[in-house]
Amino acid sequence: MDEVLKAVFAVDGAKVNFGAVRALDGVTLRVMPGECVGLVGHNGAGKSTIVSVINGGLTPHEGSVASDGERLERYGINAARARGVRCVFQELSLCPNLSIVENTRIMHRDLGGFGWRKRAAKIIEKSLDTVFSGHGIDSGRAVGDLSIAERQMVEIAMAFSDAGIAPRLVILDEPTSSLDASLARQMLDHVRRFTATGGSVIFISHILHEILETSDRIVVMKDGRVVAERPAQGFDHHGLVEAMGTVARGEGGQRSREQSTAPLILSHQAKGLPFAAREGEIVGLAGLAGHGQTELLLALHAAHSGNWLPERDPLVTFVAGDRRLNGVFELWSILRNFSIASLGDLSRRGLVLANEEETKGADWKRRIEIRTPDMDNRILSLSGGNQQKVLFARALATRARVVLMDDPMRGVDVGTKQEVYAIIREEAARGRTFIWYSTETDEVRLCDRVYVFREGRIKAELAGDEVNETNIIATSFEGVAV
Amino acid sequence: AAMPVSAFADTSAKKIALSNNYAGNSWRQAMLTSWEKVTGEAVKAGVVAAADPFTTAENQATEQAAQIQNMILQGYDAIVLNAASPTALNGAVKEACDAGITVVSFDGIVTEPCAWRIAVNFKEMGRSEVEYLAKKLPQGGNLLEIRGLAGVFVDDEISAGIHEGVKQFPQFKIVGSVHGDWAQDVAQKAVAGILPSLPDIVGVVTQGGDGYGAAQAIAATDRKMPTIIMGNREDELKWWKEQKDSTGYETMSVSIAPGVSTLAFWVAQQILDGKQVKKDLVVPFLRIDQDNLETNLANTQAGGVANVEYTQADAIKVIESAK
Amino acid sequence: MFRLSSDAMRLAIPALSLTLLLAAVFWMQPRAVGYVGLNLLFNLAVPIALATIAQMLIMAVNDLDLSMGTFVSFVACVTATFLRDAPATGVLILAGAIGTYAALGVIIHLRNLPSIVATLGMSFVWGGLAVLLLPAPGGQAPDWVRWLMTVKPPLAPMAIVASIAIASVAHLLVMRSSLGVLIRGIGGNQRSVERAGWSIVAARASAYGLAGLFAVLAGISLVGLTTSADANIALRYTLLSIAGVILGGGEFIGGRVSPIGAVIGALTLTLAGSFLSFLRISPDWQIGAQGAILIIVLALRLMLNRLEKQEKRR
Amino acid sequence: MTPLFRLVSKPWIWSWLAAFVVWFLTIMVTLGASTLGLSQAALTFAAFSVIVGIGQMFVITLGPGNIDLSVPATMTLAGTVALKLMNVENGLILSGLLIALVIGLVVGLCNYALIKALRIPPIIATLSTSFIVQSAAIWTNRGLRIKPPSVLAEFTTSNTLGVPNVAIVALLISLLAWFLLEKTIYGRWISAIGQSMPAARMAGIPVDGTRFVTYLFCAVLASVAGYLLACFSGGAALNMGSEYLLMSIAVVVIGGTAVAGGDSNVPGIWGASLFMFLVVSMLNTYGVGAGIRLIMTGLIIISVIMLAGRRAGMR
Ligand SMILES: Nc1ncnc2c1ncn2[C@@H]1O[C@H](COP(=O)(O)OP(=O)(O)OP(=O)(O)O)[C@@H](O)[C@H]1O
Ligand SMILES: Nc1ncnc2c1ncn2[C@@H]1O[C@H](COP(=O)(O)OP(=O)(O)OP(=O)(O)O)[C@@H](O)[C@H]1O
Ligand SMILES: [Mg+2]
Ligand SMILES: [Mg+2]
Repeated sequence: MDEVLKAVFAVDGAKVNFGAVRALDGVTLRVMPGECVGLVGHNGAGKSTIVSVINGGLTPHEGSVASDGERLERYGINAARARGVRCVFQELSLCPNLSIVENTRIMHRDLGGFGWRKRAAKIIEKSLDTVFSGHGIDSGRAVGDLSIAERQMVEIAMAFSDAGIAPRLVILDEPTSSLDASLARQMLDHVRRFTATGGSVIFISHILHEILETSDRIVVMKDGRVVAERPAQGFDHHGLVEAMGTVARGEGGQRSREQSTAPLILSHQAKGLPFAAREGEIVGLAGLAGHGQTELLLALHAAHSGNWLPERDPLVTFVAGDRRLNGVFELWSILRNFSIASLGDLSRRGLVLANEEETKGADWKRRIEIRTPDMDNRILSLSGGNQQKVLFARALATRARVVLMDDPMRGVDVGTKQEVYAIIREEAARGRTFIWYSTETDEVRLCDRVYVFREGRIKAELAGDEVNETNIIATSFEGVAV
Repeated sequence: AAMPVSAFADTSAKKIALSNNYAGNSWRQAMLTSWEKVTGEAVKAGVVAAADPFTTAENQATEQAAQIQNMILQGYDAIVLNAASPTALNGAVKEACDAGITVVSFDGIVTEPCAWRIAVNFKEMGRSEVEYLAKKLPQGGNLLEIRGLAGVFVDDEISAGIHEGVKQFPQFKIVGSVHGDWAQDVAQKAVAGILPSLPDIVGVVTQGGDGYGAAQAIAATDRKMPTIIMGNREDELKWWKEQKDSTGYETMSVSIAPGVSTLAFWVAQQILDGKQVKKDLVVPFLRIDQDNLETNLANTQAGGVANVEYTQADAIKVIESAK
Repeated sequence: MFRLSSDAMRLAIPALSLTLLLAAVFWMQPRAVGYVGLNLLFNLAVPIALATIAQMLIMAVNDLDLSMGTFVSFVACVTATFLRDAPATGVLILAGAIGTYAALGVIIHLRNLPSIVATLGMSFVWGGLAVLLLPAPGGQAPDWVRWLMTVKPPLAPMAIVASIAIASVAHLLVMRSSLGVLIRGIGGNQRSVERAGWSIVAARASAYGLAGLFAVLAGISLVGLTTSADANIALRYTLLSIAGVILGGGEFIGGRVSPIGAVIGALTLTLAGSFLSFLRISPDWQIGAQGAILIIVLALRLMLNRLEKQEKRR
Repeated sequence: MTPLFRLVSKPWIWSWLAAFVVWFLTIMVTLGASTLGLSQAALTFAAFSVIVGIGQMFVITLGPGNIDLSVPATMTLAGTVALKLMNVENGLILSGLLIALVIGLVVGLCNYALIKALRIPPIIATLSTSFIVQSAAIWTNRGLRIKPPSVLAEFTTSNTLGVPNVAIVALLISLLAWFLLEKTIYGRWISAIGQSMPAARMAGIPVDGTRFVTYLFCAVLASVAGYLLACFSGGAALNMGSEYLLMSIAVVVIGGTAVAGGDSNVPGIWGASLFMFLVVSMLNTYGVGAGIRLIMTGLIIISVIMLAGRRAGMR
């Protein structure tokens, strides 16, 4: 009980059901002052759900919520904010049409009154300067004009900002998914500073080394329960993965097949060095986030797919990173979401063949283990990571010989990632080409050849043994070809 | 109609504009055609310098008010006006008068005192329909009323006249009333919808542009064809003629002649010429009866409306008789 | 090269189109230059501008109001009857109408109704009420309304003064105030506003209520110009107000709106009509020309947009 | 899930229910004597709303902001030009239909050209085209009403086995639309585009082609409706399409199609079209004045969508 009294925030035995889905199945979680709690778990483990409970957005069907030793009966968003609970959500949640200052106004309800603009600007600028010194973001800009990384920075700064009620517990749900290594580093440093001054943090990430480095205590969730909870020193990378219930398969080492003889399948006159891809190659696009990699992928897609006439045999297919924006079709079932790109093969004279569609769907469900009882469920009933798997299956099920991937592993758990890596290697061995933008170095190392981007240009091409973290970081910062 | 044109030096430099609020039916089209025909000759003969027609994109008082304001800017000497609303244009009309412009309204007239009005007695038109029916069917019976567009002045006037007529001839009873928006297809739809629930009807009182639609709707059922008052459209007259030839069907047809726009033109010209003209003039409506059906049908353009165009002499006669 | 914010850019384009059109009108019709001419050109734009602001408020929360025209007509009917004959009752009715708008916002939000359909339904209701109130055109503008719309201020004509006043008030309200930020925030990302602890229902109700207020002002000022009302008097304000918002740089979804742009859009639309009558097109094609001019103005907007994008890229 | 519950959760059930209630109230006035007459009239006039409504539905399915306001003008132009061309000759019926179809194609082409090339929002683009098309209709024959060929007039106004022929035509078109939506790739495409255009593009769907075809389809259906209506009502009139502007939108949304796009509903269009006709008939039958009639219509529309309830709006 002593612990409950001291805890900044405590959830006891929380149960949350979404229809038949048991998102939380009796979760108990406490956060002490000055502590960073790392929260990990496979996709759909219930991490975001527990965040919603703490944040006041969701009332658990069972269980209790307490803060500073006081059991909270009527708990909601405003009560949470009054107690200094702040949240960076998994998906970006700013208003893109408003300026940063105006977003600050929205986030802090009590900021009103004459001259609020000045005060809001001061608050957010101070916070940005503290968390990301040297950020160079003008607080008068509209959020929609910012790059995705800049938006995430603003959101993080917003959570740490102080407009009367100081933040006491900051929840970060996969905050680094769009940040490159150096920005992520800045943020993690700030988390350390924040906890050193007595603040508390709940940190959710699928990037395990971040969790291991930053957290004081790590809580592992699986299927809506807490399955392990230990001080961070008690875990290592392997142990963590094991606790999450997925076993990291061997990475299979660097690929060794000689590629340079394979026929050229795609080339593009990008800015900077020319871009080319060969059959069966896995080509990485690296560099700091937002430096032109996505633009190249979009250009490649636009150049090789028709907007006016249907193509039976498209050369390229696309796996989106921003699921909400250009990935899923929200009204549809999982099956329809999966089959939309390969309808050409599943139809005769324009008619969709329902049987073949179902068979193929079931086939892929098995192959990449989409966690759902029924492919006819709505796509939104899947967790984020499982939705991403469906998008993968959609792309791989087409006949396209080139797969463009726009940082598709955002928010995908370690086990799933390993499965997908294996599929990619297998498909590449069969002659399919992958062009893969990733913000994670581990993934870039899986590529045969890597183009490094800086300021919208291809600055370097790395191949074979040159593909390593040192080289990539060196070229993305210095912009010198190796 | 070629007219004897005596040269009026006083108006040969004057410019007249037609402000029209709607062009979407055959009546308005006939009105515009008559205008162009008559004024075209007048311009050629040098009676006036210009007689430009303008039509708004939508049938709205606001748009027409803007149109009148533009005419003020363009420096017209007179505006001939078929108004979307009798009162809502008063602001713009007043501004025109203040700018020294002669405003003559017809058909859709305006109430602003500075403007001239060439009015049709719509109330009387409605009443005369019932009167005709009373003469033809002295024993009376049930009537179906087809109204025009809700909220429009003409609709209200004619309908008031019809109800007055029913009061005058109490052997008639209006058992149903629908809005046909002065359009054959809308009338047809509305009548078809109410017809199944109506008792036997002996007559249909209308406002013009809706008689044929009513006939179509009734023909689609097995009811006996009641006496439908027609509205001078060619398809109505033709249908009437067919019925007359095959079954001896009898009715009458009444409406305002679209050529009244040309009367308004000549009145405006006379006012510009310095004539003293009373502010309120009345034109008779154009009525077609059983005996003059064939003549009128022959004079009506296929798909058009029975029409009368006016000459300068006609206008002078109308002006004189009002004094 | 300085960089314009996207808000400033959203304004620059409509302003430029208005200037071009105005230049063309002045060139064709020199009489339009000057105090009286400008007033004649623009005074009917005042109610349109107010209705456009109202529509813009609704569009700011990602909804669309198809009842704008009938509502303004209804207000005009109330103004020309009750507001003149029994001012207290008239004010009460108009307040009730604004309340209904706010309530509609609440219902749309709570029941998650498509705004297009709900307002389509309301357009029948307002139209019906207007017909009940004024079965035939009539009524008369209250004297103070008439005075307000025909007053001749020094320096600039009423139409210009009113447009500037409307634009400024709406700008302060929508772009500068906290409530405005909240309303636009709902259009941008309702979820995040909700998560910050705001009541979306209340904010939506205020957006609708404010829209109702501006629409009421539109109806009153319209009667001030026309001196009387009828049930169909402002039907085309529905499409005009939407077109005005779009011409002014607003967008259908995403809470991207600009009040100053909306007023400019309304002025542009009005001016486009005058431009056409000065062209003296054959009556058959006068209606079509209105379509053509809409296309041309929007094409101009596109062209300038493209130019601006190229600037940015450089 | 009981069958009843599944039925209630269908978005189209409410419009059918509303239509049935109104139908019942109307025939009760005559204690059922008007059943056949009213039903036939309802089917006849609903048919025109159904045909234009289906076209509008396809366009609305394309997602927020997609709407075709040129429907009334297209109907008018197709009707006037076709009747003028046929000039009461039975031999020219097919040519008349052909010219109506061509007009639909041209209007659809113009609509999409404006939307695509000039990036004009569809609501404004189609409004602009509608002005031009309306002008063209005025210019072609200045509002003269030309009679349809006798065979056509006979066909459109008579019944087969008690069912109005126009209703049969509308039913065939509905079946085609249902088939397109549910069974073909094209149906999947427009639904996908309606849910998310960027996602559709990334999934390799020919977005422009699909949207183009959809706008063509809508305009062609409008011109077919105009052709039939002109023949049915004994000649084209310049204002004959005007009431189909609000009508075409109303039947789509009352019928349960998501206004936010991506989800369409053919049966609902029928329910809504019958309802829209019957509600006017009912109020006329009860002798309600125009004002009350309009208010009731509005309240009923709102009640229907409130009952149909929690659908994603234009948010
Ligand atoms: N809207 C929904 N309706 C029904 N079930 C849902 C819904 N959203 C999520 N679920 C279920 O809840 C589980 C967890 O989903 P959630 O999005 O929380 O996963 P996650 O842990 O965030 O996974 P990921 O890392 O893949 O995003 C999934 O099994 C999913 O099926
Ligand atoms: N609104 C919702 N409706 C239905 N089910 C939901 C909803 N939100 C979450 N779920 C389900 O609850 C479960 C827990 O989801 P949660 O988002 O907490 O997972 P998570 O651990 O955050 O996953 P990820 O790592 O993918 O973010 C999932 O199965 C998810 O599908
Ligand atoms: Mg999550
Ligand atoms: Mg997730």
